[in-house]
Amino acid sequence: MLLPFIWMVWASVQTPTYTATLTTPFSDWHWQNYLTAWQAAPFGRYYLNSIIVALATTTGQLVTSILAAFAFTHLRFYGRRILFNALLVTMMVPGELLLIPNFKTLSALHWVDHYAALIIPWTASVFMMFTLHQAFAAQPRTTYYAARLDGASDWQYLWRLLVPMNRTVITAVGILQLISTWNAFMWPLIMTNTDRLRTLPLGLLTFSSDIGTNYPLLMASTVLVIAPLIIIYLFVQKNLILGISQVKWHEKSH
Amino acid sequence: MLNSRPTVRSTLKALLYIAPLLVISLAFTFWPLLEAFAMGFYRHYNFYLNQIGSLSLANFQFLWHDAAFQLALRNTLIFIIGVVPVSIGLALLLALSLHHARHFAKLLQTIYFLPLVTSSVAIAIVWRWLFSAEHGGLNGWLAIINRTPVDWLNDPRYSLLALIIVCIWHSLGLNIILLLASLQQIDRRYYLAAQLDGANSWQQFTNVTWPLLTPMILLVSINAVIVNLKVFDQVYALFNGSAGPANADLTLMYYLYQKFYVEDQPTIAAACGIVLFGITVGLTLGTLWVLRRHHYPQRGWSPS
Amino acid sequence: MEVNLKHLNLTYPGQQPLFQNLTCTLADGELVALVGPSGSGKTTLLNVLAGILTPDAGQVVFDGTDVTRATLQRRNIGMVFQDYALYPHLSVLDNIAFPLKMAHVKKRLRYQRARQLAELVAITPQLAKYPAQLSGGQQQRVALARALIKQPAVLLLDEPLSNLDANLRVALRTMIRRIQRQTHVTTVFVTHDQNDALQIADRIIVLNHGKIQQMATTTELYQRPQNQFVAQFIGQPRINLIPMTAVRPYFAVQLAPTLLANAVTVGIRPEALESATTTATTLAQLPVRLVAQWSVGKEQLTTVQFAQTTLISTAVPATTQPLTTTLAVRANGCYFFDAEGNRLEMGVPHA
Amino acid sequence: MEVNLKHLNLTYPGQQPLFQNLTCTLADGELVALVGPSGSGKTTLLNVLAGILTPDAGQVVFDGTDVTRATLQRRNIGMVFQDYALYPHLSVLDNIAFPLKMAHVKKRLRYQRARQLAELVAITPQLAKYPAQLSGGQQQRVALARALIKQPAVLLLDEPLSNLDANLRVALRTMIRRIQRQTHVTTVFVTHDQNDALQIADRIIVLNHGKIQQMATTTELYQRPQNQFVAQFIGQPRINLIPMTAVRPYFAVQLAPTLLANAVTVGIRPEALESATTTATTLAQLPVRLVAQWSVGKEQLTTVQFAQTTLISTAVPATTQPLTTTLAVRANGCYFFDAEGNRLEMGVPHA
Amino acid sequence: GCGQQRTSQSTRVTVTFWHGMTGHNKTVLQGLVQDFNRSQSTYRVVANGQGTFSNLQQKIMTAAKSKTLPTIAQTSYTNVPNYVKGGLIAPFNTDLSAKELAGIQPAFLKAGQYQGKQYALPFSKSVRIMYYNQRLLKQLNLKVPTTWKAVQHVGQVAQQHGLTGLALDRAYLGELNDLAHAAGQPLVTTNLKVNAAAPQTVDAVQPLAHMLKTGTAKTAGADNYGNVRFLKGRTVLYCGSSAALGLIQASAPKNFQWGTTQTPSYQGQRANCVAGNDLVRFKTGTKAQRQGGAAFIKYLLQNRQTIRWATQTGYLPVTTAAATTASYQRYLKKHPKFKAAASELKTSYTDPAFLGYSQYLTALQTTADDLAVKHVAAATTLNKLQQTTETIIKTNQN
Ligand SMILES: Nc1ncnc2c1ncn2[C@@H]1O[C@H](COP(=O)(O)OP(=O)(O)OP(=O)(O)O)[C@@H](O)[C@H]1O
Ligand SMILES: Nc1ncnc2c1ncn2[C@@H]1O[C@H](COP(=O)(O)OP(=O)(O)OP(=O)(O)O)[C@@H](O)[C@H]1O
Ligand SMILES: [Mg+2]
Ligand SMILES: [Mg+2]
Repeated sequence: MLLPFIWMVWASVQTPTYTATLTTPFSDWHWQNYLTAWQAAPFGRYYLNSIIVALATTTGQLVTSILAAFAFTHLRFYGRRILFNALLVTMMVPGELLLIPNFKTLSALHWVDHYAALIIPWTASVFMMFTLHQAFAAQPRTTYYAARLDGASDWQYLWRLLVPMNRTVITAVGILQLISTWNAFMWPLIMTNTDRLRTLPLGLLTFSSDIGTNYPLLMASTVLVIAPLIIIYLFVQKNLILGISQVKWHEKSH
Repeated sequence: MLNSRPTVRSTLKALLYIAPLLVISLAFTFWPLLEAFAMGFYRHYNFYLNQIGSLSLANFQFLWHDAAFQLALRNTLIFIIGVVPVSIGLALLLALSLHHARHFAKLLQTIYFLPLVTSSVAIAIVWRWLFSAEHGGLNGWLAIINRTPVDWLNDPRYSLLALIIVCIWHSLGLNIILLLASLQQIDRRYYLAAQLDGANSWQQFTNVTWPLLTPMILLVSINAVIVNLKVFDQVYALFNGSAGPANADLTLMYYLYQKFYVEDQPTIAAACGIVLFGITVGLTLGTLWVLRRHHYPQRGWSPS
Repeated sequence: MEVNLKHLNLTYPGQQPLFQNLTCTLADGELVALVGPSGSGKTTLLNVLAGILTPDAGQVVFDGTDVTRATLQRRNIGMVFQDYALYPHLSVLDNIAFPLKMAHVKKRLRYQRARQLAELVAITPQLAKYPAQLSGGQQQRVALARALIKQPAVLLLDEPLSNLDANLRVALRTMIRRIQRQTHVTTVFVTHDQNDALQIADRIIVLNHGKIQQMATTTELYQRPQNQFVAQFIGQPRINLIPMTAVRPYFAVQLAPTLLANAVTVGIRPEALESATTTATTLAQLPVRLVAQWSVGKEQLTTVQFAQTTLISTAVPATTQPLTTTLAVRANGCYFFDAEGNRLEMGVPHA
Repeated sequence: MEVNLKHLNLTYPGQQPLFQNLTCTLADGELVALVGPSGSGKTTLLNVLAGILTPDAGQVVFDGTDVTRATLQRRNIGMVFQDYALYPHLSVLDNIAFPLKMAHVKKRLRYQRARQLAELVAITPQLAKYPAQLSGGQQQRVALARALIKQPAVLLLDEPLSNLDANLRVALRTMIRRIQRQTHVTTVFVTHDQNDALQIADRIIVLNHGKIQQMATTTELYQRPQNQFVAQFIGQPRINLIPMTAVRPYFAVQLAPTLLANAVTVGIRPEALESATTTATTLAQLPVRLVAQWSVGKEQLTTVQFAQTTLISTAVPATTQPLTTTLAVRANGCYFFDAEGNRLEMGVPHA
Repeated sequence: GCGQQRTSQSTRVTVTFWHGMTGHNKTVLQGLVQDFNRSQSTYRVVANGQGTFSNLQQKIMTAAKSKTLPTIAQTSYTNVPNYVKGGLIAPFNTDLSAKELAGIQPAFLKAGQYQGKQYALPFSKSVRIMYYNQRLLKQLNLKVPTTWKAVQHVGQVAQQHGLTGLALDRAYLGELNDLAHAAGQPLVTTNLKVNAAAPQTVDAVQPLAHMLKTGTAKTAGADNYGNVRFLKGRTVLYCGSSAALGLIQASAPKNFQWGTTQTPSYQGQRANCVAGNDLVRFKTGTKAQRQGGAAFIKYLLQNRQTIRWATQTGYLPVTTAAATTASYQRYLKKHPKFKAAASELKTSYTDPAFLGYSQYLTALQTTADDLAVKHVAAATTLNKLQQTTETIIKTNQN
């Protein structure tokens, strides 16, 4: 599992010769690759953009998905099934086809080259909604009724009880979507024209061209790109495990 | 509540909750989808001037006869069959062992997580190296079991397999995380009860884990089918912007991309998109059907 | 709050109808015990009252207002669920304080109230724990405290004490009764423990198969059961049932002709089957054969064989007397039921 | 199967120690009732027996074999969980048949067995339903049937009847007892209902704060409680406790000097507080003031005020007599406890 | 100071320029743009990199659809027919004098002409050259081959020593085309006649096909570029783009001795396909902007800029004048490895652009794969190519 990752880090401190041919023996740790890579493109700006876009997008996705999943699981309304299936179907659309029509829409809205274009279209994730739907559907009913009887509105129940009770799954999909937003390439490229709004993956373009790629620098910058994700992951990892408060039976030993 | 019927009021309220998702989906998926799909029926279409010659099924006829499309279709189906069951089975296995791991559980989890964050370009490069004929790690192992080395990426007989391996590896992390999160939610009491009832590990799996994990397995399977039917990035990255040796890894999505962005044939691409979409819907329904046969009344909410 | 249930119909999907035309009224500030065999529809009835289930037909009326379709929050109901429904991610303290939080009560105040209630249900040492770390009875008490904290208009308790030991149960039911009296909250209390019901309820509803068999005060229910089911359901040990034909020859008094004509079954409470001492209140003298005698706690139980029937008595003192003897049937504790099981009025017996 | 618990220690993480050096033995084929207040560690003890919890120290020995660390499957245990733990995805029939399925019993056979057991627990009409569609009591009965079906070596029942009405409870506990007798399975039966315990148990364990207070037969427990806790815990209504100092002047008999020296509290069971008729067995005559009298079912309850203490009696007949009277304390039902709460032997009282 | 500059900037006409340059080349280009902006005060060119060329292509397509194209963009002249059909681009004829145009290398210039108008002007141009491993040649006792025959020989000798003779890119379309051209039968002629199946073409492709079949020549496959194989030091020759010179120089191990030469000749004929990218000007934007675009391109065509571009990136100088300047010659002296490319200019040609060209390229790649991967007989696959290409040309004409 880890091999590619290790190789990536390893290659990031090599010379182009090494990575091009893989034959010359290991020479030295070229840590300066990181500095070179960092300076080769406005990575500071890219970082800022990536952070803004990824956080805004993921937050937006979480909010819209949580709301919708709640409605689909906890509310009764006309057209529930049809709407749900229709949304499900959108997961199956080949995204590449939508790029151009979407660009037209966004440029009509004058959103091209604004954060809005990078964020808003992605704040709806049917995959996330579907995942949360499955999780919310498994919640015991009585908790909902108890909360409603305790005076909680649907809204309060959703945010004060349902969401914390499903922390694990929400964290899991949250981080998955964060990753995919963070690594998004085509969309930010098409939707932005200048470096002002570009995100980290576009920075990686600096090291590849039509005639070849500078692998060590590419790898070094890739490490720079994904480092924040790993840090975030380590931060939320504890949320991926049910807390003692929710484990009904935890064995003492064995 | 529990048995209340939908009313206009409740519908309005629900729509309010769904509105954000719905509006964005309508604007950025449904609407462009119509536009893109409509293109599949245009003939003599000037893409830039948006002049439509006529409406016809000519694009589909073209696809029907196009050898490259047939190849792409075949490859995609083989690919799906190769990837989906294995990747989900493997993910389930690993998720289970992670779930039961007492030591290093966090570390192991992180290990499975890392491929997820590693960008697909980097992954492709690394795999290219692993697959490379001369120094490839894979061929090293083949050598150990006394097999002739294989030029994985340049031999049309193996390159699809290579792609399958990469995609399985790449999708593992996502599936593991989702399955793991779902495994956590299974009440431990059911396992205790089953153990007391004499169930061995396998019986616990088939009788408790599997049925209670079905909703998540369903989700993961559907997602896997959808994502893998649309496989493109991995091909593009692994084969450095080509569809493998002699198009051996040409997938439907790659075909679509090629027609759309490289060969200036957007109408054919759109037609291909429609076909791909149809296949996805079909396979998804199939998956649903297979996995949803056992439906039981839950303490929770009736799933749609 | 006066609560009216009017002509309720309810059928679970794919099942036989459960409630058919169910009607009853709970007076304002009344504590009603709801008893009935397992599966008789008690929880369902509470759910209808709470608004969790909407009846297929009929109305739920609170103080004259039809709330059949009102949302849950608007009904201001406190409820203890049969399975507690505690919030797993909140500590005991937060669980109890949750209703007040929803009512936007200040943190300090609501924790103070929560602590008071925790004290009342004797859960104080567990305040910092989470539901998963509690024993069954502790969870139940948390649920009780949570239901009580917000001073609801209607209190619905679904077997709130089933997992508690006798002493605690007595203490808590007394506490519930006290609070209920103080706050004058209309309360429905589902219980399987007749003592609970008999001790604290103003009135008792006996439910069977979704039908209200009788709704009456404690004493009336015990002394004047409407039908055979109620007579059999209330009272421990169970009432003895004997076919009329078997007992008829042994009657010491003359029964009303209508009674004789219609009575099919005779019910004799165990304490009404006494060692034979003919008094004015003796209805009959039954020749029986002693089968067994044993004591449970302070109770002396005796089983005797009468004709084909085994009877149980709690009024026979420990004895080493002959195995065959005669037992007297006390009028007060003897009922007659017709073929449908309805109780027949005995009228004044003639000696 | 003889079951030994040897020097068990157990502490929940972050809590006070629960079991400390807990030791006891269940004889082969014995039905032991485990009673104790809520939170006393009953469920925990069952979990240790089942292997769900591993003690921090000590051994669990089944028929001489140390199974402390044996897996759950190997112990061949039938268990009813306090919260049932039915498989939500299996129908009632499949839930009951599950243990047999695990034992690879043929489908036809296991369904046949399951149906038999369903019949026994009166759940037959619900066989096709899923747990979520059952009432609380129905779920409990399914859990019971599931525990019984596989003829385990040890049967652990955690309040298996708590959600059932009195009649069904009596029927089922009799059924359990019968099956237990037939199959000779060592059984631990947690219950809050003293009748359950008193009626069917061979012996009763009284647990409090993780400590075994007494393990004895029904009669012994009631008649010779080891300590004040047990005396207070067993018996409904509760035993009356009076400070020795208050009663001392009223003794009609001479008490042993050691008793007098050590006794701090006197316990008088409600049925031992009778309308004054001096007999040989009367220990003391207490002047009391009548407070209230009421009847619950067949029971006549009387509360009286004696000095600072309110006493309850079940042995005073309904009366309109003067409000102050004298009640006799029957020797059989009167206990003396020392400062630690241990019961003191009375010895033969001197008239 | 500051304020003044802002006013002067705001009065300037902004010319947007999308390009596909990355890394070092991008920096050089930015320098040129900056100098242009400093050199005058009417226009301000804003250059934005849009990723690699395929990314750029996609961006242009997308922007065209919503009419948000830049003023000028880097693209391949082969897109010209398509863009003209879409009404996207404006010719340069009105802005550049005939004299100015005449100064451009003829092969480059001709490429940008379509329907009699100059729609594209050359910018980043390269040709195919041959790289060789000096040490291996010496070891095998061989001379630098100048003909395909000699290359075949090198291949055979190398194979006997367990080496590879010739490395090719995965898309060695240039080599195929060159062979056909040298045989006098361009695959597609200017008047769109297809010669793929012509016997001379088949004959010309034969030696290469044979080398691929016997393994004396190997394509790069998933590595895409043969230089990866070449750099590993077990391959004698590599036919590749002159644009890769810089990269190879940077990646070559210290003790790696190598040189460049012209591509081999076939039957005494040498033809060299020009690759690379051009500049086009879109119709979008104001007239002033379009003029600014032209002005910028003119600026780039000046000797100084042309030479600076060529020497700093390794692309070819696009004007004849620049190529002959003393400073460029000096540069070649100092960097002899660049000589080969420069000398190719004489024999270079460009493929005609036509509607459906990209489809034709796909077909040609299929042929290349057929030969390299599937080892299909040259005649067979070229026949197929003939048919496909004819269909493509026909369907795109109506
Ligand atoms: N997982 C846990 N973590 C911490 N404390 C626990 C945990 N489980 C139980 N306890 C505590 O241990 C004590 C004994 O619990 P146990 O469940 O054995 O009680 P019990 O006798 O079964 O009570 P009940 O009659 O209410 O079911 C209780 O005080 C309880 O709060
Ligand atoms: N969701 C459901 N679907 C179908 N039948 C149901 C459902 N819920 C309850 N029932 C049935 O309705 C009947 C009444 O159930 P209810 O829960 O009201 O009983 P109860 O009186 O509370 O019993 P208990 O004392 O055992 O809790 C039962 O026979 C039960 O099986
Ligand atoms: Mg119930
Ligand atoms: Mg318990």
